[in-house]
Amino acid sequence: DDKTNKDTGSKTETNNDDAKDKDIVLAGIYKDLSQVWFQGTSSSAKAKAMSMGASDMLLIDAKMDADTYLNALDNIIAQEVDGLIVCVPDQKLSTITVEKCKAAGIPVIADDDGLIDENGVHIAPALELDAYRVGQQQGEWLVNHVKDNALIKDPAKTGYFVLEMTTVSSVLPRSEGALDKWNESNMELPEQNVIRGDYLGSTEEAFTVASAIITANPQIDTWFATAPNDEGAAGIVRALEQAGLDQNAVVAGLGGYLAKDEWKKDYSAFKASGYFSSKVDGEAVAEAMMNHLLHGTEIFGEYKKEGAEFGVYPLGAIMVTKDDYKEVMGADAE
Amino acid sequence: MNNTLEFRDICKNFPGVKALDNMSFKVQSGEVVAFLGENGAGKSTLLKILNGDFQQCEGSYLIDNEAIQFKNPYEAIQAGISIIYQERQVVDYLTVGENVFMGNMPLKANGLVDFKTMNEATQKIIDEFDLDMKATDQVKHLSVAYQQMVEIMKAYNRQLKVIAFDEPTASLSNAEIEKLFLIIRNLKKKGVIVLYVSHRLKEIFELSDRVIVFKDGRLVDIKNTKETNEAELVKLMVGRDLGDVFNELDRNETFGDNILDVKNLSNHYVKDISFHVRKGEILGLSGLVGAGRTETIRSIFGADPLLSGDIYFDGEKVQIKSPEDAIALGMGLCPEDRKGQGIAPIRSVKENASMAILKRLTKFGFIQKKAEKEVVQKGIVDLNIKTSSMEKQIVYLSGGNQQKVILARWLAHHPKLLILDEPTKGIDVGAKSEIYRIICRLANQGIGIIIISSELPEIIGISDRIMVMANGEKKGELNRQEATEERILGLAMLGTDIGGSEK
Amino acid sequence: MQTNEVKQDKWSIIKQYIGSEKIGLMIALVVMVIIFSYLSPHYFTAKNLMNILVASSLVGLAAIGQSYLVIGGQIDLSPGAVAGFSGVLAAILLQNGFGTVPTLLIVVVAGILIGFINSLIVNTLKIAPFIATLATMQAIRGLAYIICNGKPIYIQDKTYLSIGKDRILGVPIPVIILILAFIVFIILLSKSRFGRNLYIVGGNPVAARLAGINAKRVISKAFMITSGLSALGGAILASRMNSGQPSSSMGLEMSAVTAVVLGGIAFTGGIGSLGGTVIGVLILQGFNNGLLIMNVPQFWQYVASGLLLVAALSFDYLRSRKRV
Amino acid sequence: MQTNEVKQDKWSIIKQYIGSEKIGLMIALVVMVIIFSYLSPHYFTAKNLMNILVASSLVGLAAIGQSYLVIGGQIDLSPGAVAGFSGVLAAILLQNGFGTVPTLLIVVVAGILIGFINSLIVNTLKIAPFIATLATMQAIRGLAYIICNGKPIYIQDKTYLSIGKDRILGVPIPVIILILAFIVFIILLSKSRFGRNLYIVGGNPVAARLAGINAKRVISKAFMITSGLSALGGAILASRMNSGQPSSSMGLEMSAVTAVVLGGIAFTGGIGSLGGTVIGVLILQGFNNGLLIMNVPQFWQYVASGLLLVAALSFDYLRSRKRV
Ligand SMILES: Nc1ncnc2c1ncn2[C@@H]1O[C@H](COP(=O)(O)OP(=O)(O)OP(=O)(O)O)[C@@H](O)[C@H]1O
Ligand SMILES: Nc1ncnc2c1ncn2[C@@H]1O[C@H](COP(=O)(O)OP(=O)(O)OP(=O)(O)O)[C@@H](O)[C@H]1O
Ligand SMILES: [Mg+2]
Ligand SMILES: [Mg+2]
Repeated sequence: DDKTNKDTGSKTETNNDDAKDKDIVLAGIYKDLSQVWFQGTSSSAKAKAMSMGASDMLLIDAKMDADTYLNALDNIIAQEVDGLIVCVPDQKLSTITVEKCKAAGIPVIADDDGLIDENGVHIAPALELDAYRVGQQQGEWLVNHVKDNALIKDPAKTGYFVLEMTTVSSVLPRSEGALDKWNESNMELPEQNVIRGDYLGSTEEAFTVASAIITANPQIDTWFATAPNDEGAAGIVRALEQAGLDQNAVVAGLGGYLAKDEWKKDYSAFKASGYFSSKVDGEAVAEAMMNHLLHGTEIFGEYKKEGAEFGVYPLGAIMVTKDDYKEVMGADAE
Repeated sequence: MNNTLEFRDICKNFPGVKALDNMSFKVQSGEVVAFLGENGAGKSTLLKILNGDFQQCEGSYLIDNEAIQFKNPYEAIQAGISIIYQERQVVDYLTVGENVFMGNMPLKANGLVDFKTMNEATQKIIDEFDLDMKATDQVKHLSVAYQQMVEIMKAYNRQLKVIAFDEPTASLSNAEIEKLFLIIRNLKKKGVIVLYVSHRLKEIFELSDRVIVFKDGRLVDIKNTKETNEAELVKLMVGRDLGDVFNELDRNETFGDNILDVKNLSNHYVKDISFHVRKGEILGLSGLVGAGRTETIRSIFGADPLLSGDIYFDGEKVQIKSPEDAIALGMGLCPEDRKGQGIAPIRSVKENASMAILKRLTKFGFIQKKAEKEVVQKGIVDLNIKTSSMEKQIVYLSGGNQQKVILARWLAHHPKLLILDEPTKGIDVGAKSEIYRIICRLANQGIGIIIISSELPEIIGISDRIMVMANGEKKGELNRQEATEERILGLAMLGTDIGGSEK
Repeated sequence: MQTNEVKQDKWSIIKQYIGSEKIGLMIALVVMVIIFSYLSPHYFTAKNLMNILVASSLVGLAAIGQSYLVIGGQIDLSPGAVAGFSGVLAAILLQNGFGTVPTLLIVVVAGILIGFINSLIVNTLKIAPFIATLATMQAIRGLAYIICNGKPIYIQDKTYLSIGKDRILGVPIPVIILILAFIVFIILLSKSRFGRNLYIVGGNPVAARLAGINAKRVISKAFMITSGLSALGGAILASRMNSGQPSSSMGLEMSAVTAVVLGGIAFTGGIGSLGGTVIGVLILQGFNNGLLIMNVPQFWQYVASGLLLVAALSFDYLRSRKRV
Repeated sequence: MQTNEVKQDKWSIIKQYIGSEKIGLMIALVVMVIIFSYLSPHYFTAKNLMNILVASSLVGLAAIGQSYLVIGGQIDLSPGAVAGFSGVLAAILLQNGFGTVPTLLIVVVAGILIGFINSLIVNTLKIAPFIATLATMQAIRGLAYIICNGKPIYIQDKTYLSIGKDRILGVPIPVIILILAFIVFIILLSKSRFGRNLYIVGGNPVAARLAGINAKRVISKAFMITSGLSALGGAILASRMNSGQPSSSMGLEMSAVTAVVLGGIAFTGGIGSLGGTVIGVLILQGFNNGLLIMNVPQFWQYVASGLLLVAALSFDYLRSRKRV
């Protein structure tokens, strides 16, 4: 599609008619650029955009802070960029984002977390990671794995540990999805053997929480666990190892970036992880934006649901294990 | 006005110390009553009880024959009782006016401070005191002496029935002292009761009507000033005759080579100072407050940077970059600001006494505790330091005893040159004469001594030779036989030697 | 250490409000602006300057209070938590039908109450303010999560939202509030008895006690001002973000302390002026904004912020040392 | 304020090492253990006590250094960043084929170097340690992200991993290291000249200098000890977690300061003992662990932690006040 870049005679409803003379500059505001994931999406988006003819893409970190985010937004609007890709630190910032972009005539795409109004209706095109769905995928994998391998020998001595991040509202649905799938599966575990634990996202915190939970439940010798990120899963695995319970355990994470290294070892209780391709994510968004700026193509129009004003590109996870991660993750497995 | 102040059987205990024991006396308005007593005798403690800073364990005090109990200093101020503490209590960042009106700044109708009224009123007091400062000057820019005067003005500015001065002249020069005495006499005329604590007998005779002598927390005697003399008072307070302090000293008569030779020393405060000290010699540095004496010796000791000049120590040219260097060479410095520069208040007597010689007490990096205790114990005995234990925090010792601990620190160091900056500031006559004896003993051992003192009789009495400074410059030198108060003051104030034999 | 007394009079007024000692920092500010303007044409524009001011609105309010506290020899680590809590509280109140004015009132009063509790812990339990407010910081942050169950709360009240959105004569309301607050609190500090007493309490607590100044009450007021202003800031931020978020404003206290120290107020207490804090806030926010404008990668921004702090303070130190 | 001198001898040894003044805190610790033991049968078990000790290993090391600093009148806000940086550095070194011992050496030396830089800023540029180390904290955290490009780095070296995993006589190696460190540094503080000098410098830096103590050098050593121990702690954490993570150990400095203050070391400097810090660390970690064992929801954990801090310190204050 690089060829079509050059003859941009057919601009339709685009708002900056002089775009073809001027360099196209995109901006991306991400809620936390210190996370591997956003580094991945932002850099692949930038690479894709530049390969499609953009002269630059500014990448800005909102540092998980609404105030910083709003300042960044004002900033890039002041710089008159041509298109904006955002991942808001909180979805309550949606309206203000869309209003400001509209006023400045800058098209915006939501990346990962949709821009939604108070009723949850999308007010801008989005690529969305469906957190609850991803959690379900994770839970589903766990349930199937446990059933297929008949891992529950004695329900009284078996436990399921759900690690949650209750202080980050966008991550919470992942744990809920996993827990719901588990509960639907009728595993016949005693109610008190399904245990929730809370952490702030780091391995050491997950370790501390998991150690305490393991200690508080000495009757359980077979642990299954899910965590909303790989750091959490790694922490649980370390705690299980310390307690000498890792041989029977099954732990699933999300992200795959730590799991891939665990799988280079002979054995690890870290059995699976939901892999999101940051490359797929970033490229999809950048491509949609560039196509819109260059050709006036409607952003994610093909994913528009009935009655919806904007299209939402659904991004899911792919559950990977030691056996298949290399094929699925490609370069990310290195 | 006709007020009275009466103490009845006041007792005060601190852990391990009976600071006051059945203290009773009565004072009339229009009287200046001096408190005299050794360090730690309980003078300051009694004043702090009077203004509600401390609460007595037993006994009571009456004002105008009415028993009163202040819960805090503020209540005392409200009742007309003001005390000027031994330690200055000014706020550097604020102006003179704000300090003088501390606690009762006047307000305008809109609720904000009425700076105009406040500064005018302050200026009036400044003029009354005849001082060269403005109400709007920031206190941090004033000399130490003037800061002390601000402290006094603060108390003076209040409604007064009783005013107490706790060693107010320690950091004043003669000019300010005279102004202060004038003020005190005026207060007396107005019928204010004045309590005056000092270790300087001369001041007590000049100012007071009666003298109350304290010893170990008890009242020894009350004397009408006119009916007593120095010898009697000293005997009452020390418990024995001190005799003629300076004449009875065992002086060293034979001086060795130069231990210190300073050539053309200049720093930010002083310029082109040259002098020498011989082994076994006591060199006095005299001058008015702010003459630059402290700044001179600080540069020699490596505490402040040197801009130019050469220093020869024990015959060799030396580069002293820090006190550490100076101490390693064999110097010791007893600084003038005891609280700020001399002691680590919350640490023990032992730690304060041994801190300059820790290197010597260390083996493989660890302190030899037994050796340390022995050294400190020797110091406590030698200097007769009053403390219940060497583990006691030094801040709980009386000022004079704190000073002795610092002296003990340097004696333990066995210095070749000992610099003493106002070593007897706030020290009682008994302890003073002990310190003089110690200084002479050291001189006899061949140690060179530099002593800075603002008390002329002291500097004349102790020194073998006196160097006079003014405005950061050396104005002259007088030897023991030449030195008189007049000649020193002539050099210090006019820069000329009225005795006619200036070197 | 003595400065030249001759120019005293000419300077005394400026000195009182801005602190002539802070010329070094003003130079640092100007140098910084020149450098960024040279590096990016977007930096020194009216629009961007307004951005900087808007971005300063929360930190600025917290820094006013922090200035009072540090002058009084105290410190407060809870402003971030208070701001977060206040935003959530405001959102909940609005959700429950409270009007804009009652909401703001309740939020600020709640903030003042928190400040009072802080001061109670410091004054009566004699716990060092650093630790006391570290404790309340945690407790208040926890409460912020608890009252909204960890979920951000949306704000729909149009009047309330206009606080964060509207402008008066082209100036955003948060900026106007900030400027007004600075004016009021500069006057309070330099002209009121409470303000002067704060210097006494911070500069020489013994003198304060002897002069009958109720140090506890003075300190209490300073804590209440800090928390009240932080609460106001949090409420404004919630309006700007259209929602109350329990995790917002983390680290606000450190930014506030940084601005205060940049502005020349010393931890020893009793020294400095609010004028210095204005410069401190501008340097801090101007620098952050510059890094954003220059699109400096995040990781390097951390490094740069650290270096700026050291550079600005050493510049000031070296300059003032030369003067002596 | 003065203690009874009669029992001096009997108590003197305990006093020296643990600080008899800290009996109040010991009681608080015991009360806390009793309450948690009553609430959960799993709390007071050998296994869980070991959990607590393992969880203390990083905070404990940082708290030793912080104790030295606070006694010397300083503070360090960078330990968390140093630990994070060290973990990443260790992982990178291992990845590049360095052995366990060289890796540990390099990491600790790097930590000591950071401490030296901290002390340089404090000593020569005269920037308050709070702000100086806030600045280096940011810079070092930034570096941690930069050297690994923000990505956690996995550790595969078996020997290195055994540090975090193996036990000697049933005691995990991190716990052994912690205990050894405490013993060494308690002796250093109470018996060495450096330790004594630290107390004097904290008590009055000016007097210390005039008595020939090189206050700058003393402070410099304390900073180097803190950063060195934090780096060691970070390296151990990386081993325990099998990876170096740039964002790890955030807030470590605050936990360390909290433990130090709980242990009775005052911010005014010159006072306190490392024995108190041991108790402080145990209270802090014992409490956190108790909340986890009880599975208290996260939000309430914040509140509880805040309340604990205030409660423990007021308990100690009220107790000691009664005694005087
Ligand atoms: N806060 C305190 N705690 C314990 N002991 C104290 C305290 N204040 C004073 N003392 C003790 O009380 C005694 C009396 O002290 P005070 O300060 O009244 O002496 P003073 O007569 O003023 O001596 P100086 O002439 O040295 O000022 C001394 O032994 C001193 O150590
Ligand atoms: N800490 C300070 N702040 C401001 N000025 C000072 C300070 N210390 C000294 N000075 C000034 O430096 C000059 C010399 O002071 P210095 O202390 O050397 O005098 P001195 O002869 O030792 O007097 P003193 O009798 O007070 O010891 C004076 O003008 C004094 O006001
Ligand atoms: Mg006294
Ligand atoms: Mg002097």
